[in-house]
Amino acid sequence: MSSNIKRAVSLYSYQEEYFLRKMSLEECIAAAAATGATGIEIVGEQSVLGCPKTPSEAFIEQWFGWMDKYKVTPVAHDMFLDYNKKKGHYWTDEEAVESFKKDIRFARSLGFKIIRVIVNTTPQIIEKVLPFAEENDIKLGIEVHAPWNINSAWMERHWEVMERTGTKHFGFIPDMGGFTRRLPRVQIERMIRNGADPEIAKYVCEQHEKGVMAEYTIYEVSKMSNRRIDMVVAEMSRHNTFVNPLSLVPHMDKIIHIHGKCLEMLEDYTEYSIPYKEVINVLKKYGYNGYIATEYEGNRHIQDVYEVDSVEQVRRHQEMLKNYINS
Amino acid sequence: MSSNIKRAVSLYSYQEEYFLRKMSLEECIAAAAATGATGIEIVGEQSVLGCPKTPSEAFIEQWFGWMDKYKVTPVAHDMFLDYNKKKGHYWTDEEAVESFKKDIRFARSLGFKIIRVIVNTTPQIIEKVLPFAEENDIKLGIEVHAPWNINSAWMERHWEVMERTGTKHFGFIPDMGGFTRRLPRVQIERMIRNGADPEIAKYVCEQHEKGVMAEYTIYEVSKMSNRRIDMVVAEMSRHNTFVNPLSLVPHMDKIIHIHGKCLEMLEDYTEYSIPYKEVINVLKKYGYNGYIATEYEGNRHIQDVYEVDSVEQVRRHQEMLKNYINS
Amino acid sequence: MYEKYMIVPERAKKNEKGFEIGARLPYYRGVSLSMVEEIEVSLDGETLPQSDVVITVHGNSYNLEQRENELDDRWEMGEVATLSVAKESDLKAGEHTIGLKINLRIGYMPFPSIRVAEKTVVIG
Amino acid sequence: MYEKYMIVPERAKKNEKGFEIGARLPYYRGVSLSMVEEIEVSLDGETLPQSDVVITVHGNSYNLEQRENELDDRWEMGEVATLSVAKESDLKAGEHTIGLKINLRIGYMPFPSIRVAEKTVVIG
Ligand SMILES: [Mn+2]
Ligand SMILES: [Mn+2]
Repeated sequence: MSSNIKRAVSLYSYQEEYFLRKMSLEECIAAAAATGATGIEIVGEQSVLGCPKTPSEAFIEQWFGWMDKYKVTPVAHDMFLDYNKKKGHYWTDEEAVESFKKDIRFARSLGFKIIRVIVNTTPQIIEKVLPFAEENDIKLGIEVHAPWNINSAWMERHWEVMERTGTKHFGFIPDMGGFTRRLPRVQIERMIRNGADPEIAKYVCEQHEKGVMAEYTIYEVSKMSNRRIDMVVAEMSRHNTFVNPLSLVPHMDKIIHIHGKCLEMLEDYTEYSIPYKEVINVLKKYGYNGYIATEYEGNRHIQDVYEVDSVEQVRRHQEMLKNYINS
Repeated sequence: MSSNIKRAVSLYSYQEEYFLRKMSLEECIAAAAATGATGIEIVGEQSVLGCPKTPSEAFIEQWFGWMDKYKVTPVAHDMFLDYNKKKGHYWTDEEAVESFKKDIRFARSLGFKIIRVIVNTTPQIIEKVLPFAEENDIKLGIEVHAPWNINSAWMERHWEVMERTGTKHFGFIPDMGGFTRRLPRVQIERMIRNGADPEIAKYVCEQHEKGVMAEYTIYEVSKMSNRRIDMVVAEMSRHNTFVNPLSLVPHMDKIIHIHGKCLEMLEDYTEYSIPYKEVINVLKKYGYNGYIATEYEGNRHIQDVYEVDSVEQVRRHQEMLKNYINS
Repeated sequence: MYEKYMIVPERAKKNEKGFEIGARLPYYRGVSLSMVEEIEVSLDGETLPQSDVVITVHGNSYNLEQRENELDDRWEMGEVATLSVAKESDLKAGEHTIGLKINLRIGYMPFPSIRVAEKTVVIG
Repeated sequence: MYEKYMIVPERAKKNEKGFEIGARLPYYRGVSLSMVEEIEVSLDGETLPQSDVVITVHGNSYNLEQRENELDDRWEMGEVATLSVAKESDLKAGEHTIGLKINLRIGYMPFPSIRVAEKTVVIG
């Protein structure tokens, strides 16, 4: 069964090399394009100096030049709401909306059609900014990130706004990290390097894979150890959730974009933790036709002792997506 | 939009009066029938002495006599797996299967077609007992009880067995307590009587209703109070989950029965915590045609200071079901 | 759950070994006696040894060891059992404060299910 | 995250007020300086007052109070800032152990985002 699912790369994936100035922004775009992906996603505040201020004319021109040169399309900009930006002051909804509008202008200036809205954004704020997003033809997508899933209470409050307004400019952006069937090995190993008990870590991984609710595992581990780091390992099972991929089905028409989270792409083109094949089969069967954007995030767990090769990790992830989408 | 959803009452609902011998088993059946419900569910180990031993011929005869007299049908028996029944010994799968078979024989002897399987039962045990359930034409339903939901990892492991075996004798039994949009007032008030801070309780209720993830609420409360009882109130938000009722949709053909949990039926025939109308509309729209069995559980939270009137609570719940099913 | 009904004061009295009270299981179903992990009785603030408690359900009596090994006989839901507690020193007739803690081992609960109650009873 | 790269030893040196080090923000995006809740530097095990730390990003310098109020200027992702630390007593040239704790106030995180690093650096 073939599909119209499209492939993108979030430049977030190259953060290690970009952070260390081993890759420039242009080199990140070039690497993404080299995988065959046709879409580009960025975390504006990572890739563009001064974001969310609207970039200079010169930068904008260069940006579209790169898009042409590498034959890619801007797809999504990931935004944040730093509602406690000022020490001791929490933004009112109006201040939050003002900040949000800056991101909408920023996204529009660089040709992005979608904004990934950070999960702490309330449905009220989104409803207030929605007319401005509609005017600018920018779709807002609340990121559905583990430990949330698309049916969680918080997401239902957002869903309620989508339903009530009937807007075409507000939807969901599931992050595939919400389908973590096995706990990420790179993260577990990092914890063990940091002093976690390997036997406890093994137990936690086994329970997680069996689908045991994290609260049970945490309780059992609390009886095995009184060390904080072992509890952190147990709590990984709470933060790295797995839910049945069918959970997406009732919301398929509201999914506007997808984050293809990966932490460890193996040589056989599978992800260690996430059963991508199962999830993509659901997306294909129920007609998803937006982008999946690779979001490699393993660097943070291995950078202490290994050389990070984001380019290779992204390449493998894109190969995997291509195989599953077309097979 | 009308519907074929049928109504039952779990005699569990009358537990207060039954416990205190204010109502006999026959009186419980009569009260259930008087609501207009046509199905009866029991917790065997509550209602029948010696359960899960197969009841005596005399009891069985009396049981079916009552079914005829009150014009009701046996629907479901709720079973447990006490795998740590013997101190210091955990049942093997084989011992668990033996216990399970007793419940299947018990259910069959009293005419029940469905067994509610307790949530700690592993998918492996169910797969092993499945042929025996099929021989006896008993459908097994894993209870989907908060904090689980039908898409939870644990339920996905069960779903995987349903899919792989293709059996018609294994499905889900969602408990409507998994749609707790507002925290149960009777439970909150009991906590306050037990010493919980009313302001903290109010805060927890507000956050829960906004759909805020329980982990955030628990963390905030841990900064407000170091008293265990206040943390218990915060943790209520973790145990009494709400998920979008649409989460049921991909599994509609696997839902074999439903527990109509209620803790406080108001005079206007609504449940204080659970938006039954929304859930039933989803069930109707997607063609659910099994039973919903009233499961009143409020008694435990009010018995310390109020007179419990289970009969009236069940009556109101049945009226509500009737209205929503037929409207 | 059911804490209020755990102690049945009308059934309290002295007996040849010490004293006894009536007790209901604080749970919504009956369980095999082996699942009753702890029965702890206190008298006027003094916790008495659990090994001194004998439980009688529908005519059958079990000491601690027998109870732990009784996989079939059950303490049924709502059934008033008799808890007989050995107490050597002479118990004065009249009002006493009885405490009762019951701890159940329930398969689907990761934590012990502990419920406690206290009542002033007349032990005649 | 990025703990390994937080301290940039090549940029360590004495200056007129005391000493300075290079530092990268341990985060995957840039933030306004106001969101940097704490910058705590230690020298050979001694924690130095946070009010003695001045941060310089792309040529602009901010003391603690200025930093807390700076909502626009940003410490960009991967940018090597200079942390200049006042230190009255004469610092011996040579190897020193530098500790660095950075605490960020991130809207979507309920908890403080604290990251720590330690390196032996040569302060010439
Ligand atoms: Mn993501
Ligand atoms: Mn139930």
